[in-house]
Amino acid sequence: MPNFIMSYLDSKEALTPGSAGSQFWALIYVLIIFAGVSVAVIAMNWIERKLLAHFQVRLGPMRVGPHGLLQPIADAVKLMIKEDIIPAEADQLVFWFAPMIGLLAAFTVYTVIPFGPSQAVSDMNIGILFMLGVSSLGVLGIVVAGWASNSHYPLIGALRSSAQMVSYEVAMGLAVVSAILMTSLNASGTGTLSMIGIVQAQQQQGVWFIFKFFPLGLIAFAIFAIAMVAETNRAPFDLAEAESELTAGYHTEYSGLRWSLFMLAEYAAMIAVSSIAVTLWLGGWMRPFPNLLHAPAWDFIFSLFPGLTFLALAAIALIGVARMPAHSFFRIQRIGLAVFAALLGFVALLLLVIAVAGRSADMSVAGRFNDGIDHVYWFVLKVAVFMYLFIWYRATWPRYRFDQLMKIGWKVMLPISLGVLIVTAIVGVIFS
Amino acid sequence: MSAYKNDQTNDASNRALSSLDRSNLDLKTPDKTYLDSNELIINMGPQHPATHGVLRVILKLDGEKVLGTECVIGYLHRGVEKIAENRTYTMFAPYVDRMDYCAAVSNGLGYCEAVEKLMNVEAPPRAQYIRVILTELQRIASHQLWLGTHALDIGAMTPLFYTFRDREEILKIFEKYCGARLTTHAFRIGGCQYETYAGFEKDVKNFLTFFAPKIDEYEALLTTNRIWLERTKNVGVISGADCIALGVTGPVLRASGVKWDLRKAQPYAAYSKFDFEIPTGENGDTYDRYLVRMQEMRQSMRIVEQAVDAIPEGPIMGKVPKVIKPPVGEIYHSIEAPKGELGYFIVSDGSTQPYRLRVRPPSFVNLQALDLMVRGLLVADVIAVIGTIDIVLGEVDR
Amino acid sequence: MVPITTLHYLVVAAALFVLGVIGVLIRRNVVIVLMSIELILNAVNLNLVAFSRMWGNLHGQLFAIFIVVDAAAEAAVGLGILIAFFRNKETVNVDEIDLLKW
Amino acid sequence: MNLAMNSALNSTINSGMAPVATPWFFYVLAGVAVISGVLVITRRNAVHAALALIVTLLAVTGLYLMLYAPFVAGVQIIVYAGGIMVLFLFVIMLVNIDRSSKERRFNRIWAVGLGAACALLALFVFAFTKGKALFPDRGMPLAEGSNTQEIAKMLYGEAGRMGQYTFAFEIASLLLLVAILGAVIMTKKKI
Amino acid sequence: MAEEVKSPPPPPPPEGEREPAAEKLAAAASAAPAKPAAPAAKPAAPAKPAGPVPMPWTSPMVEKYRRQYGSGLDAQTYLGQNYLAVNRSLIPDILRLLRDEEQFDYCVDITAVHYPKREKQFDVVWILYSFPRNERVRVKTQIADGASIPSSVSIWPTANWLEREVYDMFGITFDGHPDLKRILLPDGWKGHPLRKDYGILQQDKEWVQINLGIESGQ
Repeated sequence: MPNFIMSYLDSKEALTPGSAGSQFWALIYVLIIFAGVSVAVIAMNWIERKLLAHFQVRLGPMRVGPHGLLQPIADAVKLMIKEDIIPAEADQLVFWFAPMIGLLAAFTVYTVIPFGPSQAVSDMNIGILFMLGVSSLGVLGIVVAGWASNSHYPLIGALRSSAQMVSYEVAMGLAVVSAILMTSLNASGTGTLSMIGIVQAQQQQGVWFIFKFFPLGLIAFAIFAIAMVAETNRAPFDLAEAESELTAGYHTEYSGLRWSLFMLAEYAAMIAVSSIAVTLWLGGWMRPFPNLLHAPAWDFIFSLFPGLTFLALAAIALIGVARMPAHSFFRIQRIGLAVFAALLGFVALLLLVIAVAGRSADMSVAGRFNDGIDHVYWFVLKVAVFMYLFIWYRATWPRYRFDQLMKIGWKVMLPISLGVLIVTAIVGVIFS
Repeated sequence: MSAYKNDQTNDASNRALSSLDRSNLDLKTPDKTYLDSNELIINMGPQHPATHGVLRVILKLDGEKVLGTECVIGYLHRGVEKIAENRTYTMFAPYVDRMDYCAAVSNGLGYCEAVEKLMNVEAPPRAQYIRVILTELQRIASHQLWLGTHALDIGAMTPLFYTFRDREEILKIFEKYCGARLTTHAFRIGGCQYETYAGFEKDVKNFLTFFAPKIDEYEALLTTNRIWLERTKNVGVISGADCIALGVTGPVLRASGVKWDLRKAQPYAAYSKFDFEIPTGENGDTYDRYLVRMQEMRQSMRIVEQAVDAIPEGPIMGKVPKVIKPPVGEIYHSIEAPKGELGYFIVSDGSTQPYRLRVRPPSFVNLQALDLMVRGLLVADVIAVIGTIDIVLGEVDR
Repeated sequence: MVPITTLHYLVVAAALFVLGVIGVLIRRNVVIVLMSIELILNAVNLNLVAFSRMWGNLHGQLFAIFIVVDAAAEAAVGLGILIAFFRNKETVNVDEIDLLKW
Repeated sequence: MNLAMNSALNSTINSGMAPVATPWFFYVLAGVAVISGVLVITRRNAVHAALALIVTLLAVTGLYLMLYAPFVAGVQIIVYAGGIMVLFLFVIMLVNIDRSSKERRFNRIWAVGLGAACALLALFVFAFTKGKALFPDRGMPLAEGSNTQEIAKMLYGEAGRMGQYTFAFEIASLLLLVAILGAVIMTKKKI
Repeated sequence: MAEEVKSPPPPPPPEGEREPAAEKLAAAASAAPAKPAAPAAKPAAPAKPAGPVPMPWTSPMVEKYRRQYGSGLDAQTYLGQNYLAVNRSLIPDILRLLRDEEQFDYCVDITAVHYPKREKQFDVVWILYSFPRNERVRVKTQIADGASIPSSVSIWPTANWLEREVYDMFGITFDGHPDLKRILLPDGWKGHPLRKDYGILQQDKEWVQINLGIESGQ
């Protein structure tokens, strides 16, 4: 095999492909992440509809595929073949590429998200700064889309959502800074902005930053968790898209593929900010209690989790097969769900085999592969919790009014995050 | 300050105009923009997701602050009162169901009782009990529908589905009783057309036991929800005196602290026989109206419970002739519909058709208070207030 | 290919700088004039960072950061003036900003 | 644009301390920066100009990354592209652009301005051609990996000592505060 | 009973009072023997012998007003519901007094009835309610077609839309109404649908053709 492929795999130290200088593997990682995020967004579409439906005593999509599993694909096909309407009075060029700005910003962020100590495209020195900066570029797409539509509701929606995103970015940034401060509580006294460095700092200090200096980390995390909902324009801060007031906000005039790009960007941004939260406060890729339960046996037990999760999913799908009415109308659906269950079961088996094979935890390929799966699994699991929260919020809460939203952003969140930052600095100096 | 500002602005725009002339442009008036517009006229509706039908509200805004409103109604006008003059009393009964289609049973009760009063007959006790049961169930259903849509306007999606799920149980009872779910036409002049079906009492009791925890469920979602409180507290405040002056009745009036309910004040049907309370609010804001309606559902359940337990045996139709020909005269009869005082003013000329039938619609009169309630609030509050008045455009426009 | 030297960066910076100057001098729209000023500041930043690279120390980068701070302040105040001006005169043309008061 | 930037970054790290080994990136970024810079000053529509300026800023960000200045690049993105330009777009939408787009684009003395700018350009060209020898081909080594830490040390000082620029930093914060106050007071109708 | 009610009314003074208000019709009105109040309860058709009949309504309040306004006002009760039939000229005073002195603080409804065959074609009806007394009263007056009547918006703000609706449906104008225009029907509508001479199938063809683009007019 060519050297540029193997050299990265054979290297003894765990580096991201970017840091290791392997452009080939960086490209592969970019493609994997691009595909993975796209699939995740499509899956999120189904999960959100399903979950919301179950929150609201409905069934949700049930017709396209077993339990509506193929619904997102049907939706995607529908959106793709729909006419791409550009209003006559709109600014054609800007209208055309406005969705791309948001999408580009949302996806670029993923280059520095560490799914594992070496499972990232690149380990930037300014990782978190880069993430915040690039994700704030998403506002541009929204503002420009609302402006280019040349219509009232989109313009008001765009102004609202960008005002909202800009003001919540402040509190968000300050909360992030207080987490970064915590990374500097080591012997050398220097912190890091690198995403991987932040997780490693948590590893070294033996505590997730959410529990560091007990209420402080939690408060900063809470501020970030609220601000990120506002930042992504989700309920209860979805004023820009409040259908009872502004029909659909900045993307009122969009249709078809271009509209779906906005959706893609929104969900990608949701996953991205959740990833920041996970990285900064919830220990990133680390499994629970890596410092308490550090025996190799525990490593092995925890490495079984991915396989077991898929096994559980397969079991749920099988239960679904069993519960389907025994009517010929459901035959194809039953077969489809059974195949899906088998697929999940196969993945589960594969993961379990890898877990067993990579048990030795040396630097063999299987071992590294196993570690990688472990890291990605725990990271994705934590992100999934946030995704669930996003949906839960949406099902539970009414919507804020715009002045209340701004009041909370500037008069509540900002002072609290400033206070937390100051107190964290003081406590950090005293206790280090 | 503002006058000074306007002068300045005019002066400035004049200057801007003259300078424009210098540069040979054919722009005569300076365009208005968001920032500079001291007053902005925005048209909300008639096609707007949050105006509960075809209500059109013209808003005069300063930024997002509402300076004044004007309601434009009549998009759903069907001329119910004119139709009444050309139908016999019996034929017209189904039409009243179409006014407040969310509370058809209440409309029918008011109409039948008005005609009965005009003819000086009375429905037998069993019929009256059935009427009370169905009307109170209808009140619950109407309030459920209100709660769901109101919460949806404010952004809470889930209560809508909960309330519709539970409203379904009431509609099932209606369907079993008279075959229709929405526009029931359950009552006839002189009593009820249908005897209760076998198991009616059981169904109603089952519903009561089913529904009691559901109200708690709604309240768990909303009553102490911080965002709900922020969106509804001190929003759309109206005092009791203003309510009376504007003729506002129903839960809106009671939420402003006036303990007045036609079921107690001037009991009709069998209401004097039941023990229930009139919930009132204190501040007259959207939140109090929400609380009052929630309490009313509970009180309605109490009434239904007592009525089902005490329902007497006997005939269900009073002694009314086949052809209904009330004597010459006129009558005003009103009942406490879910939305307020629903009155029928009927003038009879002794023929089989009403000479003049006037409906006093609660939604129509209550909607007048919108302007007073939303002044100085924000656009988003207008939506909340429209929801809290609980209008049905079928009744507003008739 | 010719290796990229500091001079290359300086040429780019000079080009951006001249573009910014042209913008300031010939455009009528205040917003675009302000944007041209941002262009000039960026050109200067690029120079500073290029020199920082050339001399191998960080002073240039620090100056660049200070200039970014300055640019933010300038944008805020400049746009504030613009809005106040627009509210009174309903124009955004530099030509018409010829009074010292309004 | 961003992807290109990342690749530029990767290659920067890739090539260690040597000057960036891919001049190609430099030419692309420089070309993009200059072309969109031209668009900034020629576009009639202010929103288009603003978008062009954003492209310029991002291209310049890429150049910063090639110059081993990741922190400046980050600041550039977060402050310029994310903050200042959004502010610009806001203001463009608030003030009326419909009218200004119908007016003349350039002022009456545009020829003079252009002439002056050309003179300036000539000066630059002269200076660069004369002083070409002054610029070394290779830059001095600059630690990219700890760039942020180094900048922090210069700004805030280290181990109890005040940094070289601490005072300037404080002044800058004061400047920002004044700017905030000024902007608020100027734009608010009534305080 | 009915005769007893009828017997006191026909007093000339209210007739005279009415004249300046509606000059055109005054001549016709004075020509016919005035039956100001009582017939209101007995519209077109003759009363059946059986069934309830209106009774005089006696109460301290009525006595007081009768003393004050004499025969311009007639109080009756029918099926337990009280009403005052009042001369048009007394309307603003009576309404105001009812609110201020008798605590009828809630104007339930304002409506009208059209009797095309009668001299004074319209009955205008105020349905009032008193919260403190828990009592309803109807106030009625007769006015001729084309005549106007003082608005009661200054007494009860709720009268605003109610009077607009009466105007919309009957064409009765209210003097002093702040914004008297059509409320349920479109602004350009011709005719007033609740008049008896407006057939139920009659549409405003012109309006429909122009505004809805339906050629047949319906």
